[in-house]
Amino acid sequence: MQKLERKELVDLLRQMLLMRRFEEKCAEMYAMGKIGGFLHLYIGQEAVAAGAISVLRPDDYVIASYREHGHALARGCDPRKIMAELFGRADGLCKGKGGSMHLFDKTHNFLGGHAIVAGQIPIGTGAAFASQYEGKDQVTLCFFGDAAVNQGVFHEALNLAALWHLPIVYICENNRYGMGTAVERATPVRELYRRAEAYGMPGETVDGMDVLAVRECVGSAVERARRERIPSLIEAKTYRFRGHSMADPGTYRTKEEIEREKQRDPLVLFRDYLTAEAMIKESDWKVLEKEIRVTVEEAVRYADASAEPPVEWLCTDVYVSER
Amino acid sequence: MQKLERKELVDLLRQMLLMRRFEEKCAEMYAMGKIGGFLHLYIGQEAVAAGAISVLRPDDYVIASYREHGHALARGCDPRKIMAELFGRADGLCKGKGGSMHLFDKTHNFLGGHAIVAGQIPIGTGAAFASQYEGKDQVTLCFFGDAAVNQGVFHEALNLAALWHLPIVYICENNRYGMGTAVERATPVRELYRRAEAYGMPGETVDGMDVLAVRECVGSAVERARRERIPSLIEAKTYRFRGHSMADPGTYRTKEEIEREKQRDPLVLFRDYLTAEAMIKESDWKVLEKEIRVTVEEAVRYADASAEPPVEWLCTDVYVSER
Amino acid sequence: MAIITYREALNQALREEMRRDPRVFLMGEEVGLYQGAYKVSQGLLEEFGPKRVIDTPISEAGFTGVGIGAAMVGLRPIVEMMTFNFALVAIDQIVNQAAKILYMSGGQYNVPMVIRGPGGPAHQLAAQHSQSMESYFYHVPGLKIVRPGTPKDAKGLLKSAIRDDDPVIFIESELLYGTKGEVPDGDYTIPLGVGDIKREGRDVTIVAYSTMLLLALQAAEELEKEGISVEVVDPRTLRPLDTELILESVKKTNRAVVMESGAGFGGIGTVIGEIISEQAFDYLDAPVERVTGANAPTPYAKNLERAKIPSKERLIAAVKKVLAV
Amino acid sequence: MAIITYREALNQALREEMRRDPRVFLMGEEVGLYQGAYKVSQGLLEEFGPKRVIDTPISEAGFTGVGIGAAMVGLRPIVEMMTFNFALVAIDQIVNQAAKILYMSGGQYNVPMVIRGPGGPAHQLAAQHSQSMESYFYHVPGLKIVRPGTPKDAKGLLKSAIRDDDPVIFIESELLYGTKGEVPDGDYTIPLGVGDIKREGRDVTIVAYSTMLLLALQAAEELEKEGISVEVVDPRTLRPLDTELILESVKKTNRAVVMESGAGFGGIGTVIGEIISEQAFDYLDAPVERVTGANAPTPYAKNLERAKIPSKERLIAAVKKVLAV
Ligand SMILES: Cc1ncc(C[n+]2csc(CCOP(=O)(O)OP(=O)(O)O)c2C)c(N)n1
Ligand SMILES: Cc1ncc(C[n+]2csc(CCOP(=O)(O)OP(=O)(O)O)c2C)c(N)n1
Ligand SMILES: [Mg+2]
Ligand SMILES: [Mg+2]
Repeated sequence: MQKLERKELVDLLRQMLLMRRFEEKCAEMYAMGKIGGFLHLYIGQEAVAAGAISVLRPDDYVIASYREHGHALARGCDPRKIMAELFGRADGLCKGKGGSMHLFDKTHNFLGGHAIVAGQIPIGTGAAFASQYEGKDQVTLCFFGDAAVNQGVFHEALNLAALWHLPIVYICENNRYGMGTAVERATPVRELYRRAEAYGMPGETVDGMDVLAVRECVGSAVERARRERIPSLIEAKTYRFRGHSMADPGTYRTKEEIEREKQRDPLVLFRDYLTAEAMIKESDWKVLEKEIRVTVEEAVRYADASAEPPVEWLCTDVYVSER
Repeated sequence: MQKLERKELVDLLRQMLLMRRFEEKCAEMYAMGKIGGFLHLYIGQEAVAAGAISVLRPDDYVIASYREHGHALARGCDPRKIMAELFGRADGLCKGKGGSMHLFDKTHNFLGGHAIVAGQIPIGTGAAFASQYEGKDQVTLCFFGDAAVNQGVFHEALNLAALWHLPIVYICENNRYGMGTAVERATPVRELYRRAEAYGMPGETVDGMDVLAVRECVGSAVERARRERIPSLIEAKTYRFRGHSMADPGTYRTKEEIEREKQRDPLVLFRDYLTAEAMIKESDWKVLEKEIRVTVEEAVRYADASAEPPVEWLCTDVYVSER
Repeated sequence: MAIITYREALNQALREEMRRDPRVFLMGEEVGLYQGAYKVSQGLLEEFGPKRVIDTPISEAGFTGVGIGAAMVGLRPIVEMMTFNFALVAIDQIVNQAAKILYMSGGQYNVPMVIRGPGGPAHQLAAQHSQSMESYFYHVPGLKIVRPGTPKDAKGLLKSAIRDDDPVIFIESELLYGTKGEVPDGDYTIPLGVGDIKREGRDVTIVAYSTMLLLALQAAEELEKEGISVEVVDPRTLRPLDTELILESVKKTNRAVVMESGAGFGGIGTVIGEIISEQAFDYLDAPVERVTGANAPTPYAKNLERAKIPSKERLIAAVKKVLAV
Repeated sequence: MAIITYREALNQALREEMRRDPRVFLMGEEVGLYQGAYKVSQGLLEEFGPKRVIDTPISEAGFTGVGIGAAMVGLRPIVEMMTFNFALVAIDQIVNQAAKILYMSGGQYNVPMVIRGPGGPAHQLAAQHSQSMESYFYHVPGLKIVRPGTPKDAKGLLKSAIRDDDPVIFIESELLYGTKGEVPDGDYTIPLGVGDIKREGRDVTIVAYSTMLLLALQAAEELEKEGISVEVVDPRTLRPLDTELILESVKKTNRAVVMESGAGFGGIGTVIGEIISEQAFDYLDAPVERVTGANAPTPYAKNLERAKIPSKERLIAAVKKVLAV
């Protein structure tokens, strides 16, 4: 891959910072009762979405699970509309009908957050199928967690993608837990990327805390998919710093483990790297922080100002004819 | 494994011959309209069920797909009751309610024929789970076709068996086609036993036309399962000489291919082997043929003599309390 | 008007729609090289090639999901279930994804997709292969459900389903594939949600679809001879259901018998019966009668299977009961 | 009599049955180490160990099948669905295998198994997590369906379900786990298939279960003040359904309102409504009214969700409508 310019590097950092601060605000808003339902934060995993999605073209597709705020932001979805969606408001990305687990944005080819574990995997595969069908050179990135690989549709979809040579990159974000279940309690083969062998597909693992490593690894896979129609499975090793959702008591892992993992905070690592490489200065960071704070506050203001969806919307969007 | 005595070898031959002649008779009975529904013959694959099931103890479990006449016979189910079931009669194994695709026999720990492709795989896994739960050293043999490995439950079940160290041997009978779809048109990795790697499970392939090879291979896997609780996936390479079911026009493979495969008829191979080894003589074979003919005719007579199930049985066996 | 089979009618619909719109493709087990397990897709691989007539491995959930994703980004997939019984392994994709994506996305992504194949009992296929699969779908907001009973309806409704912008569950029948009937020449469609009076009558309304429609028409013929005039209403689509047509007929005849081939408890007959009972309450001269399959899985034995499925005799008895004759 | 939560009642039932019968075990996602996603299995891992309280990977179809196989050979599995929405990925195992094996085997193999977990809408969980899952099951011969509404019923019915020799679908509710009620001391069971009059009345019958039962009782209280005497019938199990109890009540009050939280078309309310309309035809002074969820997937936004689910206000209006007041 080409070496990145300073601007691009700072953009990546900005994106990761946006994800972080945006979700810290989400947690606050949840505590205040402005956000309801399940809220799954991506904090700790930002390097994966940021690095991976940074290699895409606007016409490529992205699909993810219920833990998808980061992916939506990385894809360029409007933070204000995301926050409004989380608030359940009319100006939300999905008119308030989807909520945290179901962000969709057609203007950014963002095929949604999906809340049935692994349910999005065949659907992403279908988007890649369509690109191939239409002779286009688009690529689909399909994100899911470590626990999703034990679902039947993971297996079926990867077999189809490999059989039909579909332009898709599967990204398994191995944050070491599916809810309270550690990977090693869910499958005997802990190197999840090795599942690719069963389908004769390239499988790779990458440090999911290193945004440039992710970018590099996913970048090659995307090129392979785009030019040669070779699908890949990439396991990004990462960690979530928060609970599974806001309701998680977190008794299944130790404070020490969490603290140890936080030593490798992807945001801090990348900031320090850019500082060491003299790409940014302390003052740049401050400016960035301020810029992001404004963005996040603006998102909250927008969401707050947005009206509740009118009750007549309850039964629209059930069928296209009644849309 | 121990070397077999003559009697045991002849028993194996008898069993394979019984399967063959029994099913040739089934085809006849189907043509006469005495058997209805779908009828999937096992002809050509006899060495797999005969060899595999011959290593079991009576308290072990067997489960299979809709192509299960051979497995039921190898397990010792009464040919008369099987035929009566195929005729849809009251004295059938399942009172005429199951038919060809659903033979069950509790007296022989035969957990049934199942007609949703791969549906029996987690169920067989559950039988093995129960053996482990109860601290018994039983083993389960779970049979399925080459196309079943592309279903999600195959994946889920094998992962569970490997994770929990269940005493089960999965036997994939690769007859090269799932209905009209050749293996290579259904999955990019044609060595189906290699799917085992994804679960860290031993995977092996064996010549499914060689009853002694099957016996040897499955025998080791059964011992591994019984003594060490290591599950295995065995791919038995075989071929079906008839259509997928009686309705199959068979246009997806050539006559030449079928004729070539028939050169390795497992029954003929084994008979010739035993003859060459001087274990049987031409006259022994004739006696066997005659004995089997009597058995099969007796089965047809029994089935013919059996009454239709009384109409009151329609709504019994829906719930235990109404059994 | 040509007289063709239900199978040919479906085949024509597929062929014509694939010619009309390059975004339409057919995907499923044995739809290509094998020409379809029930030959509905006969000849399509030859005409449209393997890009548009796609044989799949046995992975119903997987390829249904592929259809959904392809539909979201602009294609118009037709996914064949070899038989609809197998849709149960894919039902999460159908119910939790296909039916809800338009709604969850606030109207952004629709899923223009047809899932089709035969359903209901056939000949001695036993419990796992003889289910009235509409029961799993008609109560799901976001899905449309079609159950055509004649070649004409099969063709016209399949074309509408393919052109529809929502996910459509289209259930055919093994027992109907070989039946014949008149089919209009040229391109025509039949709108989803519009029922059809298959026979006019005065004394009693029978509501029946798919294979049960045939029984109803036979029974009507016989009853005619006894001087009983039967109106046969075929809803054709179960969601949207043409409630108006059913009610209109019942308001005219004042008596109704509802048929369904599946087990009786909680089936579609209940739904239709309840709509009549509640919305035509003041018009009914007798409680609605229902003729349903027995409350048991489908048995293999021929005689039991016969007893399991509604018969003409039971239907005639029900008609006489509501008429108190 | 102790006053405990619905959650504790379920926990007690599990604990007592696991003590009573070593063949009983609990299997599902997060049931052990995590103590249950909704804490229903709190403390069970400690008491019974990992052999009998088994955490699974996310493989609902797989471990449901494991439960079926284990049940066939003599164990008595309790399979937890973290929420019942996820049962859709396992429904083939439930419907095509668990429900039919007794029948297909001609009575040889039964499947004594409970599949349990919360279902129905909760708080803003949106379309994929807020479904009235009983709709997929109550029409299936071979399954029994339980939907308890109070701690007492939850405990007594779960114990019966565990001791039952057939597969039982046992659907709890996130919204009920924290509700409290009196529960008898010691070992007791409540038979499957027997409904319960939760409040006696003269003027109108409301049929409601699970969370809707609570609304019905509140509405009854309010209507009492206006001089309207409401009888509230809780079927508790949907299959077998205590038709007799429902009809008896309606024959007394001559008016009925049926509630359900799911979308209205083809839901259980239809089934109950139809049974009343047909079998109490001559006793009804007004058509049966139904109060159901709106015909849409469940939205996320709080106000839309509120509008989606039946409310006390709508229930009261329906009661007044059948009473023509
Ligand atoms: C089919 C299904 N089963 C269970 C759940 C409940 N659930 C939601 S997320 C989750 C854990 C998923 O873990 P993983 O795939 O590792 O993703 P992560 O949450 O770590 O991002 C579970 C069990 C669900 N949503 N869908
Ligand atoms: C879930 C499901 N999908 C499709 C079918 C229809 N079907 C029955 S057998 C079969 C082919 C299975 O092939 P394989 O697993 O190789 O077994 P074989 O018939 O060769 O023994 C198909 C597609 C089915 N019964 N179940
Ligand atoms: Mg995880
Ligand atoms: Mg095969």
